[in-house]
Amino acid sequence: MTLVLRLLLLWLAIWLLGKILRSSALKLRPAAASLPPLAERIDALLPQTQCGQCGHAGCQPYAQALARGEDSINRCPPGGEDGIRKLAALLHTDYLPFAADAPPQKPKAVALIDEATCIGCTLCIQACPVDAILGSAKQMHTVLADECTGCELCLAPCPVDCISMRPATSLPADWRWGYPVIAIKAVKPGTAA
Amino acid sequence: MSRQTRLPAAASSHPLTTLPLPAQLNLWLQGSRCCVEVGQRVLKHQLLAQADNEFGAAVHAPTSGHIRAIGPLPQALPDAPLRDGLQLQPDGQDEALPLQANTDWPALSPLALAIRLQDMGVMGQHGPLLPLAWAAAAPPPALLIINAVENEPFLQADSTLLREQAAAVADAMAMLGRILQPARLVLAIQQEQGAAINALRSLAASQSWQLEVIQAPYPAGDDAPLLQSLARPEESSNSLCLPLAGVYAAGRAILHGEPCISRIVTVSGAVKQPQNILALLGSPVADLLACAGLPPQRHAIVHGGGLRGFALPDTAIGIHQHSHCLLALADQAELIAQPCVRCGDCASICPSQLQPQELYWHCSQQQLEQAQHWRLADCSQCGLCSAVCPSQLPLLDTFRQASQQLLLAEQQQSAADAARQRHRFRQFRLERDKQEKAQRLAERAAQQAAKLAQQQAAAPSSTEPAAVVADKQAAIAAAMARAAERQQQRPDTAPSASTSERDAAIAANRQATIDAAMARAAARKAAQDAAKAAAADSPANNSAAPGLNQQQQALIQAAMQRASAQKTAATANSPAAMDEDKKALIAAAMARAAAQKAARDAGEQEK
Amino acid sequence: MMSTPLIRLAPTLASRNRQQLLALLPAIAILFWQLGPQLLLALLLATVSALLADGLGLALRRQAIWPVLRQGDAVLSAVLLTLLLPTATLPLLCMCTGAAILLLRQLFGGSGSSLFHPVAGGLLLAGLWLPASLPHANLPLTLALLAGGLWLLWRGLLRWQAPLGLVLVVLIALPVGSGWLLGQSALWLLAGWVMSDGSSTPITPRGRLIYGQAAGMLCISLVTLTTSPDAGVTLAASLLLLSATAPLLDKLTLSPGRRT
Amino acid sequence: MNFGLYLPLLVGLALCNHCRRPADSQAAAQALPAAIAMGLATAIMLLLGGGLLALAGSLGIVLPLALLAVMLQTGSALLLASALQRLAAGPTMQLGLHWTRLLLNSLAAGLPLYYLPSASGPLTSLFACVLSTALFTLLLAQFATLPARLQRCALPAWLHGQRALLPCALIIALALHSLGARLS
Repeated sequence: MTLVLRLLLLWLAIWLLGKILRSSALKLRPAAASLPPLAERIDALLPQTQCGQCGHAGCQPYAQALARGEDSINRCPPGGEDGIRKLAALLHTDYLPFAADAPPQKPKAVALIDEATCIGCTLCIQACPVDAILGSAKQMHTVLADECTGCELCLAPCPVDCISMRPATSLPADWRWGYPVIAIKAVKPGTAA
Repeated sequence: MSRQTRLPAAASSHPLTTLPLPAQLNLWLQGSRCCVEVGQRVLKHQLLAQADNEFGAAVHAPTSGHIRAIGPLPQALPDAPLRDGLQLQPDGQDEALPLQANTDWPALSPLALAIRLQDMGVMGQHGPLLPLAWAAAAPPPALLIINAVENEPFLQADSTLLREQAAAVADAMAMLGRILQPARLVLAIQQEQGAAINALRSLAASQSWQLEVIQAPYPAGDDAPLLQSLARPEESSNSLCLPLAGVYAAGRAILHGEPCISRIVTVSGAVKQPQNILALLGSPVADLLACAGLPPQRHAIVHGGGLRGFALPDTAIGIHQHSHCLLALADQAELIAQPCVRCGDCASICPSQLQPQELYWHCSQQQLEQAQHWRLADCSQCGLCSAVCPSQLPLLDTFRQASQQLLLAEQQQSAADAARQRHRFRQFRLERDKQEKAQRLAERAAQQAAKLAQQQAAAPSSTEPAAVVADKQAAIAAAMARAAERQQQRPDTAPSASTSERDAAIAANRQATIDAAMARAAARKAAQDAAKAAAADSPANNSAAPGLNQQQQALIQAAMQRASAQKTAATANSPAAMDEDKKALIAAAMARAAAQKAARDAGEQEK
Repeated sequence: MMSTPLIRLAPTLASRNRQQLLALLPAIAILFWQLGPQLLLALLLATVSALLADGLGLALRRQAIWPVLRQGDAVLSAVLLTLLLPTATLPLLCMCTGAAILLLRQLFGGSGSSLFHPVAGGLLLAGLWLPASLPHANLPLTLALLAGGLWLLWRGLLRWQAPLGLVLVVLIALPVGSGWLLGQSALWLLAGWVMSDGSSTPITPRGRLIYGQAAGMLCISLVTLTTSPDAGVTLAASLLLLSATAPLLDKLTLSPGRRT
Repeated sequence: MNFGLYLPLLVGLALCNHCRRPADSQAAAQALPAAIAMGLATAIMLLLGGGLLALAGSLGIVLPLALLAVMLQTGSALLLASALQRLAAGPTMQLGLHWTRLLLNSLAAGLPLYYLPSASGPLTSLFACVLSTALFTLLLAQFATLPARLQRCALPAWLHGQRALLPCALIIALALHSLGARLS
């Protein structure tokens, strides 16, 4: 009687252990397969400004260089420190701060063409990496603000300096909820009026 | 802690008073560009700023007076950030421009209505009362809800408006119903707003709209739950919710030509006489509080309702169109947040069945991915969790901040994806242009070579040099052709088929932007002409009014052009409108890819 | 940045602790009637040692002392322990109170972080020292505690799932002979004031119910198996063991819910 | 040997098991399944050992109990380890069912069982075996889930990481000692 019970319990434990092992084996499998190539996963983390501040001709070449291990992860100012952190996590390396001589990080901006000054030379159109500037020869040009990445590559070629960078407003409301830190200060009686 | 925690019982409705003219008005130019100058005298209803973007609305002078300053001013927003504003010093004469009532309003299209409301400064939750993109694209809505529900503690502004101006609200709704042609028009109101319901009951019977009295507790009056509870399944995808104050202002603007320059504000809390005050936009918060009688003890000034409001650090800030309530709340000793004691009250009261304590932990650790896993996106930010938290943790503030961060990250990601697509397409385009050029050159060279050969055949006497030249040219042509071929053979320049739609959209978008730019230029020119004409007509000081009208008309024209351009962009998104050239291009790319694949397969087979 | 200074729909921590103390007043009155002024002395000494231990812990962790002490967690723990332990051995009471608060609350980072409830810990410590002299059945005290607990329940301050689970199990096990447990004041004290604590129990209602039931089963099976009279210490030990299971129960019962 | 000592011993053993696991994120995600798997493996080994002892008794093999117990527990551990290695090597590695750990658990949790006062009758000894393995699994699961919770506690700096589990283990051991002392 005891022996039967013991065998029954033994069988139950073995069956449960088998189930756990099988489910863990199932969990293991999809992790290894079906991931896109490393360069593409890196490219997905980059901000796609195509600004060339990293020294490569766009984000994809930089991603490929990173995938080959030929460049360091702290070369992308538009990505910010958050971007470096994400790259470090993906590449299993340590976080690297920006180099001292790196270009400064700026808040996101979009180019604006002063339509009165523009002479229609098409130089900026040729410089824009994302085709966000429209116009043709001797016609006024204009920037598609939604498509502009703020790379500033159009500033240099302009012969009449009619392009300026304006801060981008992305949300309907251009104010942010701050991070709550301290309790509210009360107004003393009488001072409010 | 039970789900049905009772909110403080609604106080009996307070009287409506009118705020005496303040000494100064601080207006917020929300998404609008100023068109007056410092020192200029403006009349009541005069246009001060016109809409600058899709989310802005025009601003009109609430009274006559002088412009004292234009520039960043603290605004009634969380943290009182500096935003574009305008200081107007009233001169007390309240001299007004004559109002021009539009009798042609039944003929307006929804889009024209939306633009006119934007120009009259009538705002809804986010930007103009009727979103321009919606008005341009959408078919008649199946369900239009006018949201007059006030179940957040202390709010009474909408109830007061309904009580005092029920007929005007009914007219405004009839106007909206006439122009927008919704299949069903509903005014939603809360069970507790008894006086307002009585005022409406008699009107609703004879009108084309229904009165819906909702009984569910607090967050049920928000737009999303309202839509969920009132919309039938087939209507849910095509319905719109509008705030009552905006609808009333829209009625005034369209039926009487009066721009939105005032609103009703509930002033309540620990003030001596809680009341509803009809105040001009831009009236300083201090004036409103003084009107209701400041409490003697220490207090905090809160902008907004009892659960979602935020503290204002400064009482000189002017009210804006979203200021429905001001509260003076007794200072509750020191609010020192204690650590979470895992009581679970926040989870049991949450109307979205979230786990606020988990969310709070992950948000405060900046683990936004985990916060997403715990459904931060489903948080309606009702503030109930903050209100029941015994540790007084700033749950609502944390969730607001984290949601905004998440939204920003999503926007950045989609912008990056779009930029990547456009960059790849540009690379593909450059490559294609190069190829075509090479091909053309090769063809031309081949033709010339053929011509030369013919000439050679005709005049055999001068064979030697000509033959050499022809040979050379033929070789060059062949080399170029080879080069062109090789370039064609190169893989990876062919875009995937999925980009086709995007390309079409890009083309349409480009066209739209060009149209818009041209329209803008035309409008500017018209405005300049008008200004010149006005200046020539009357060089004296009354040039403002006609110039203003011209300008307004030009603006309307421009806005309509803009909107129609947007519409074409929207319709051009469909693959049907894809232009033939692009189609051919994509077909060619696909054929090339197929050929390459066939070649590769053949190579493998040989192996 | 502002914090929401708006209306509060629920009492704060300090006021909760005050009301829990208020709910203990009938029990204190009954004990005073039975024991006399000795109880007051015990209460005073236990409170002082609890406050000292809490203050010491806070000072060692370099935290502000007064804002935490005024929340009243330490006082509540001291009063509970006084009602649970024999008042005759004052040094034991003071020592257990102080040690429990220092080791089980302050070591883990103060209230809210205390994984194990200090009262259960203090009772266990006392049980190790003096196994046999703990107070036994005391019907008037039990009734007074029951009244206090019901008052808390009515005020909406009692997280009732875990106590309900315990009482349910005790009632179901009546045929086995668990009826005498219902007369034990320690059972009601632990159920109403210790098991309703949030930081040492699972956070979901279902988890709390499981927690209460498991505590009941463990306690009853041990008590009926061994016929040992001190149900309080047994229950306290079971509670400590199950408090360590709370994260596991959370993991099993807590889910983000349905996405809308 | 009595339950007052045996149950705290299980706490120590569970803590040992937990601390031997690697501290990367993959291991953290698999902590609970690994804990349950180890608990089940221990149950199998103890049941197997007890069953073999009964078998040896019926076959009439006479050996000192200590020697027999060590042999049986070692044998069952090695048997299970080789079977796991043969049948599911990948998940076994993943869940940390290494043969040294199996052997340690089998000996440390199994040997005292032979000397418990309840080992007199076959039914009570089976009961004690099942209860103690259930408790051991529970303890392993506790240690697998406690670190996530301890992260949210404002622990002093010298108690961070794995060390935070020490006071918890002490308190659990104390509670189990007082519970176990009642059983004996």
